[in-house]
Amino acid sequence: MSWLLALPIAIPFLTAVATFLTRDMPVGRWLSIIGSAILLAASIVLMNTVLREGVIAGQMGGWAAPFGITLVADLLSAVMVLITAIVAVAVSIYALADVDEKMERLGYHALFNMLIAGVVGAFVTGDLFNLYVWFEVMLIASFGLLVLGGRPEQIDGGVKYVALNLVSTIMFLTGIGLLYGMTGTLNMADLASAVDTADQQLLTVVAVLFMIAFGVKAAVFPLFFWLPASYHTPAFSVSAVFAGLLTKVGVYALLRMFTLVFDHDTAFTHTILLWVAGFTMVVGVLGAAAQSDMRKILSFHIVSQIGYMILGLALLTPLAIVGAVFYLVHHIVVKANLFLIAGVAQRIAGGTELSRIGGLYKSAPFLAVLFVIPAFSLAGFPPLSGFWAKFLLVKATLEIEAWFIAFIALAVGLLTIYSMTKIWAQAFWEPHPDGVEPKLSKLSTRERNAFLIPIAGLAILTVIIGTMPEPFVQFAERSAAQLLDPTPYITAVLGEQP
Amino acid sequence: MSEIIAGSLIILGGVFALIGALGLVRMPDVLIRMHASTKIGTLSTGLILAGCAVVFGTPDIIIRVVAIVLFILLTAPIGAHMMGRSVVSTGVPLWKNEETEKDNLDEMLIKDHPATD
Amino acid sequence: MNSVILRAGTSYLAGLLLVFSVYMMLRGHNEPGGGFIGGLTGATGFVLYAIGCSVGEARKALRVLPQTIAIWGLFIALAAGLFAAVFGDALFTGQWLFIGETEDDKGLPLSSVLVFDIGVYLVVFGSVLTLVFAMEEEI
Amino acid sequence: MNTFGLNVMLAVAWVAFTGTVSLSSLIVGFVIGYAALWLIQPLIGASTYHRRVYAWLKLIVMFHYELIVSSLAVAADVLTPKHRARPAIIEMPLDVKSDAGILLVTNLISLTPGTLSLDVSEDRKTLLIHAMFADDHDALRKSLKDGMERWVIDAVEGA
Amino acid sequence: MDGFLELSLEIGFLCVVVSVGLAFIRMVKGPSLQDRVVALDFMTVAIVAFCGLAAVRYNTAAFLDVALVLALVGFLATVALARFAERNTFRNREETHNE
Amino acid sequence: MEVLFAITIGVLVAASVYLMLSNHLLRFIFGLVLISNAANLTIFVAGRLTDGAPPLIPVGADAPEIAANALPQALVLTAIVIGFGLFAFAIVLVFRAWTSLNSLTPDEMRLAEPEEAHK
Amino acid sequence: MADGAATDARGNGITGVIPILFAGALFVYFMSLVPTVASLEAIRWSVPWIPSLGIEFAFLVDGLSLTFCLLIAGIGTLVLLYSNTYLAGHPQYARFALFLTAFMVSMLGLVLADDLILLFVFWELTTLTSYMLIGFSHEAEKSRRNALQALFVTGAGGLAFLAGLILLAAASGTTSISGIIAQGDGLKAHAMYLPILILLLAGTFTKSAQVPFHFWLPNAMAAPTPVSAFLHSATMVKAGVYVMARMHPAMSGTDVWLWTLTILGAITAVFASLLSLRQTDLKQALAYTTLMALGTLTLFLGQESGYAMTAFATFLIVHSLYKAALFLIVGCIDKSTGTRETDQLGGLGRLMPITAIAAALAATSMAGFPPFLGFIGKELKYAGAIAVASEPIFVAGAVLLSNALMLAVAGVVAFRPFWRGQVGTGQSPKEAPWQMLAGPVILAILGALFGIYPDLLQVALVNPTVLSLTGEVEEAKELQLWAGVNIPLFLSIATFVLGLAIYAAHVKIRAMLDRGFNAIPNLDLKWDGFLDGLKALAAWQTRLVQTGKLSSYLFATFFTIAAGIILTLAYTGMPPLAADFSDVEWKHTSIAALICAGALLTLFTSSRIAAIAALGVVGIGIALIFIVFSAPDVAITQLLVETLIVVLVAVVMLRLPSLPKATFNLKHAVLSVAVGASITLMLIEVVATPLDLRLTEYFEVTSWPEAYGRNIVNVILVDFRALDTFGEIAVVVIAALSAYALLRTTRKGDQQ
Ligand code: NA
Ligand code: NA
Repeated sequence: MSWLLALPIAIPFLTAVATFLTRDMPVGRWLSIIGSAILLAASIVLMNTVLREGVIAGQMGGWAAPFGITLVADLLSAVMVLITAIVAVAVSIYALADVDEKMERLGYHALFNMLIAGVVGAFVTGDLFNLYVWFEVMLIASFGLLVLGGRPEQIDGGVKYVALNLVSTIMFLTGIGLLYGMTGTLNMADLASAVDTADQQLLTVVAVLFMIAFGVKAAVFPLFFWLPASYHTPAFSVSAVFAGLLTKVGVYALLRMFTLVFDHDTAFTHTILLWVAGFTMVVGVLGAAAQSDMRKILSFHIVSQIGYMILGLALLTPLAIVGAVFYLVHHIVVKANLFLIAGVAQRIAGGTELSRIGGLYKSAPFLAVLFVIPAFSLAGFPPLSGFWAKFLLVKATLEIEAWFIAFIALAVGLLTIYSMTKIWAQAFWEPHPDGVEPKLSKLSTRERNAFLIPIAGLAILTVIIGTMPEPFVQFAERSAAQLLDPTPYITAVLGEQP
Repeated sequence: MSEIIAGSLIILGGVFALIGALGLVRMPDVLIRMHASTKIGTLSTGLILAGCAVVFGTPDIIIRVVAIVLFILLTAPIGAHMMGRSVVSTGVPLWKNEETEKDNLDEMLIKDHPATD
Repeated sequence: MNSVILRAGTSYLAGLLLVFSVYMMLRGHNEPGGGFIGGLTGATGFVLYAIGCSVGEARKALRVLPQTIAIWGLFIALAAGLFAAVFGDALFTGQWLFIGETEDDKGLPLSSVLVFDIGVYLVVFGSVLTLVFAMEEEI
Repeated sequence: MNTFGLNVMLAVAWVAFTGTVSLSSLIVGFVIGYAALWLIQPLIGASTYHRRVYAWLKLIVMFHYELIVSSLAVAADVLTPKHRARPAIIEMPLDVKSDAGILLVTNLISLTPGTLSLDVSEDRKTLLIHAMFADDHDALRKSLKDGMERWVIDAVEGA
Repeated sequence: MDGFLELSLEIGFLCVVVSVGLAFIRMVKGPSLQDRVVALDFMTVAIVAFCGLAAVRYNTAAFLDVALVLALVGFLATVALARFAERNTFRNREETHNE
Repeated sequence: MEVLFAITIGVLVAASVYLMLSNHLLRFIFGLVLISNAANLTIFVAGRLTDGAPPLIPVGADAPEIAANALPQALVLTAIVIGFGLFAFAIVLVFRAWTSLNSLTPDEMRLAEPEEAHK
Repeated sequence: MADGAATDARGNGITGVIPILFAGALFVYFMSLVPTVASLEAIRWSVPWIPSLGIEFAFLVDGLSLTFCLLIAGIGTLVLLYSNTYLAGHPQYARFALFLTAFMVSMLGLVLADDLILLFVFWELTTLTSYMLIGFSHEAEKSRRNALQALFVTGAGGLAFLAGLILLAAASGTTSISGIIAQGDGLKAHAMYLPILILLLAGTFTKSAQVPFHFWLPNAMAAPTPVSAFLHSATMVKAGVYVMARMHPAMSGTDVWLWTLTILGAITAVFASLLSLRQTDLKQALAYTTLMALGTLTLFLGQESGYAMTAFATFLIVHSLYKAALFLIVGCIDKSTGTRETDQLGGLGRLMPITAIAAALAATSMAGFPPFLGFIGKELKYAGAIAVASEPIFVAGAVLLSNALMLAVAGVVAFRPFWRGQVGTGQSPKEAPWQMLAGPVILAILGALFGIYPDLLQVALVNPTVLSLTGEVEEAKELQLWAGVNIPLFLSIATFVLGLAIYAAHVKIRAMLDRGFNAIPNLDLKWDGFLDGLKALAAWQTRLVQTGKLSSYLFATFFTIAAGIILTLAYTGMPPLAADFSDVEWKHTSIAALICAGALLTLFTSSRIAAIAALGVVGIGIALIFIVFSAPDVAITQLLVETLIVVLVAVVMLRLPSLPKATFNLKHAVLSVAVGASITLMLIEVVATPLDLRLTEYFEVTSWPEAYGRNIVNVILVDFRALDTFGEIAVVVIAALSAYALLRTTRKGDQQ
């Protein structure tokens, strides 16, 4: 078990080492793809095992929980690892055409793989401090990737990104210190029961501190500023990974901690989350409406969509958690893909600023098709993945008669449509202002393949989730059941409790 | 007996530390302050560590104390030299330095290490 | 930095710090020290070298790119963890070999844990130097 | 000091660190010291190494004597309300040649309260000293040259 | 532990702590960059002494290891700052004096 | 004792927050160093303070008789090193901000989010 | 005006033919189902789709759905045939045919779906495909705008619709439509009936462009004419009507249902007829008459009587036939003359005789003259109106007025261009090719055919449809040209008189209407304002929140932290502070004071060196804490790191300018103190509780015996928690690589 859990972390690290040592050679990029593929294989095995055997845990160093560090995978963790691997494969292929040699020599592949390692680590760890460590791995790698290339706007975005994320990191660390000081343990499964004997009032306060720390990572209102300030600046491969994965780690952490550990005063904590969700959705989507750059629009939409996931957590009904889990998976696939597409648009049409480009529908119809799928999935059109995600959440809100938040969720959906059609109308339909014909044939065959294969792959995944949602819904249901009743999780980590 | 010696060494070291710090506060210019702080400070640390060695009295402690003192003796003057040099080369105003042999000073300090940009 | 004194001091101190850093690393399992402290101390030696002489000379002395050292360190640390697989243990399970073990003396211990600490040492050493050298050169 | 001597020094340092005086410890120290020297090789110029135990002992004793005596002088100046210091920056021609010698001379001068080595000229011929009690520059210069520098040259360069 | 030793340790601690406080005053007052760095340097050395005292006070040799490391690397900060002072002056003459 | 250092931590945090808010990157860095220290100290203090008993096992014993809480120490050590890594990147970023944007005032940096984007 | 269509002899090849064959095959298939349905049977087919949500992939063929299917597939075939010529050689014809076919299939799916969610899937697919079709001339700003408008309005309705469907499913416990209908009247009594109804109607009214959501429909005429013919005659706009009809058995019969549908339907019918008369563009005029038809259909769906239902079923077919025909004819006119303006058209009858005849047939059906189906439809409408139990006069009046207006419009659209005097257009119009004529002619002839042989319809479609609507086939009334002298006949005659009068005076009336309508707020004009408002709101909000200034971001973040903690403390009720200073030694206090002093010096100094030195002091102070409280390893690390920090800052500062004067900012100060205080408060509370030392005790007793290390901290680092350490060194490596990359990516001199 322990190997199954450790390999998804070890593989990207080994890949990083290999790519770094070969960074002056052209094999680095292929190593990166191979490494991601192996990671994918490992995560499929992991997923398969979790599906078959339920929650699995491995004690690192062979030290029993809660003394050593436990890696643990329930369905949520497993699917997050799997989806991370999928995105990693897609982006490392995409990088063949997107990342130039200069960036490669500066260690792009190593940073990328370490970022993936950090993300995976955060998903499979069962230890709070270890979670902090993986957050940092991820964070520092993202710092590097964000500014790689060193264009002035990258630096500007980087300053904001770094500053605000550092604040969050420190708060997280402080929170860990306080929680340890209250309970004497760091193992999350152990914490679940240890908090029961702690001072409940104080626990609520610490919970809020964690909520804020993770809230920054997840980019919720009013802590999301770093995201729209920076996500449009780095290389497209980079922003695709960021858009797909990074905020989701924050959401994952919230989901985990606020179902497993901080479930003592949900009337308070989850009500806050509900408000946060509402504001996040609205502010994000309005932010997007105010933008005129493709990547900026997409960035603000990340914020908005995070609101939906938080909404699922806030409602805390089985169906709502199902929705949140489904949303999480759907959004990673779709949002990463949209950023990848933006990269192709930039390459062939000459930019991402909507008023400066156009003609993609006429000249690059295949790209248009590939755009429509994730874009309308994001907007929640059936039968694409986003529809089911939204459907589940709206159903969950309506079931508990939370009319207002349901209205918000739906209205935000409408504004999402507005934004997606804005991109569609201005970048695809509208003729190019300079009369350029942005054809895909401008790209070399190698570039075209590297760009379009991952995009098409993710688009197909979106369609598959959308048209055959049953296994995914079932999966999300099982996953939600595990989150809402963490007994198997705790048992897997700590063994049978008296 | 050894504790009396150790105690005395420690008190002496403490007093020197205090004197060094006092010098740091009240001496008139930065170079003179350095005389007080760097060296009296070193001495005081040496005394206190000597006291320490006396208390423990075991070889490994003594060796360690000797090593510490040696390290300080090796590093502190280098630091002091660097600071002193920068005082002169950057032209920090000094107290009563009219007797300084200026003939060689400018060439030596400023010309020798021009700005490295 | 053209200080004759500093240069002269550096030639001794750098070596001293390097030896000292290995010492700090090796004793770390039983007394204060360990990979971090060792690595930081060792790096300090070369930082001094870079300041006292020049980055170029320090790089020449190091022979290997510091970032390569760091990456190898990471690999060694990971390998030390993965090594447990050979014995079917969980990742990062310490593997010990006591050379000349007797009833009351464990002899000379060789362990994957020590290898791990060496990895830590190299990472810290290499990383700090990567950073400092690059900064010195760029600024 | 030649490379071998330096290596022995490092080996001894190693023994000091480990606190276990034994042959094996010395050998380990030697090996590690060797490795370290290999790394810093470009720094170590060729120089001959002659043991001068007597000179070293003399140097150590005299240095401590100077340290204590002049520390008291500085301390007195610190503690008395009126500053008696007559500071000045003076030059001293250097006869000592080797890196080790220069380092030792300058460090010892600096460690002696009342004098502070500011810099050595690029041609290594002149030492710039800040003196606290520089009533008579030449006397001071002479005492340093005949004292500290002489002892160091005897100990290090074996002239 | 002997009463005298304990007393002398307390005195030693007091002296060291007060001297660090005095050095802090110099650090605040400056006026030159070097004054501040010298104050910091002094503190570093004082901490070595503090470690020695702590080793005796708590009967733990481990604190000497702290002193050992500090004795070796403490001056690095001083060197770096001194170099900063020099180079910075050449880069920007008017600035350093205001520091 | 813990309370005393809790207050100290509060002062550190307050100072660093003020520095971070000062709209100057160098001050932000200073604040970052302070607040990292404060966070480390928080873990240390939350693990409770014991004086004069480092968590070292004397030779010949199997366990220390009395020792300070070792776990927070290990955590703090880790956090210090991580904090150093973050700091190192941050300071380089500040340097780069100065060389490529010619400013240390983040509010003046309007390349990623230019003013005209808010028409 | 000709939709940018380029007639090209090369045609569209296989991409043109396949869709036609496909649609034709579908039509034939649905025709084959007529006998089954005519025998009043329904066909249901289903497979599980999302069993965990109870959603099925279920289809139902009954009278209602088959009627729609035949209209959709039949008109679809003709429209595709027409389009293949109309847009021959258009570079994007393949896309056009794809979208049109996709739309057709979606529409078929919509009317066949027997699952609420499945229905919604197709519902949204029609929205999406119609968006693509309306925006087909995508290089024109107007097309894009109108496509967005249609999408936005129907999309908004669609979301309400979705909410309604979810509630409906929840209320009835199933998503199966036939299942819901089988539950009978239960739904009407359900507490959620009203919200469900409102939400569903929001969806259908927007989709069917009922007043006041009608404004998008005429704009959607930006689409090529065949699209208009298809979407806005038989299909998309009728999707809303379809859903109301489908839910009729389960939801009708309540007062809300009755009055909402009746009143809004009537208003739409009259209002749209007036609007239609006002138009000078043929397509626009037709578009508004579509609205009128939709209003009328809605109005009938409000009722329950068999007459109303029969009228609904009949008029549904009538309208689809003549409206599609007329749209296609307008396309022919447009294509051959280059204009659709009534004032510029005339005398086409001789030049385009076949077109003219088809137009005449369709128009007379539209006008409701015998012996066309339109007449029967009209008669039934009056019968249905009179059968309205509560307010027959109101309903009949509305129907009369709208019918008269319709007659006038029929004249304007289909009579004047052909039969009034020649108006020079500069072109020489000629007959369209047969592919384009086939549609109008067939549809027009069908209108006449069904008028003469109404039984065909009665048995095949009307009766089954009424069965679907009411559950009882007996409710279906007879379709007959001559029903005897009755009130509907008088009303018909009144309609003719009034209609002809209006036609005669329509130019004057048009001017009057212009004045009148200008006084009414026009939502289409408001649309741009709405979008601008939305953008302004978005921009305002974004300016407020995403200021681009790090200082405000940081302020907000710290504010959230302070407010979060303090308010939560207030909410939970803070336990009394247990400040225990008894074991504090002077050393501790001194160290604390030193740290605080260092922190404050950093804060207040404007000297960089003082700040760095002060940081050093803080670092030293913290190292002292580690020393005093037994953490030598941590102390060493702290001191080493502190030293390196100073070194790095000293290196970097060589290139940085000096600090500006520290200024005092009260707001920041208050916030800082609040954050600091909240951390302190939490920590004080935490340390007041006992700490569980299980972990530490375990480490203490296992460190040496099991992990062979005497330095417990180090053993934790390299063994117990080695994974942490591994992650941590990874951080260090990455930090170094990142910083290295950052330093190297832009060289000096890249400065701006
Ligand atoms: Na719990
Ligand atoms: Na455009």
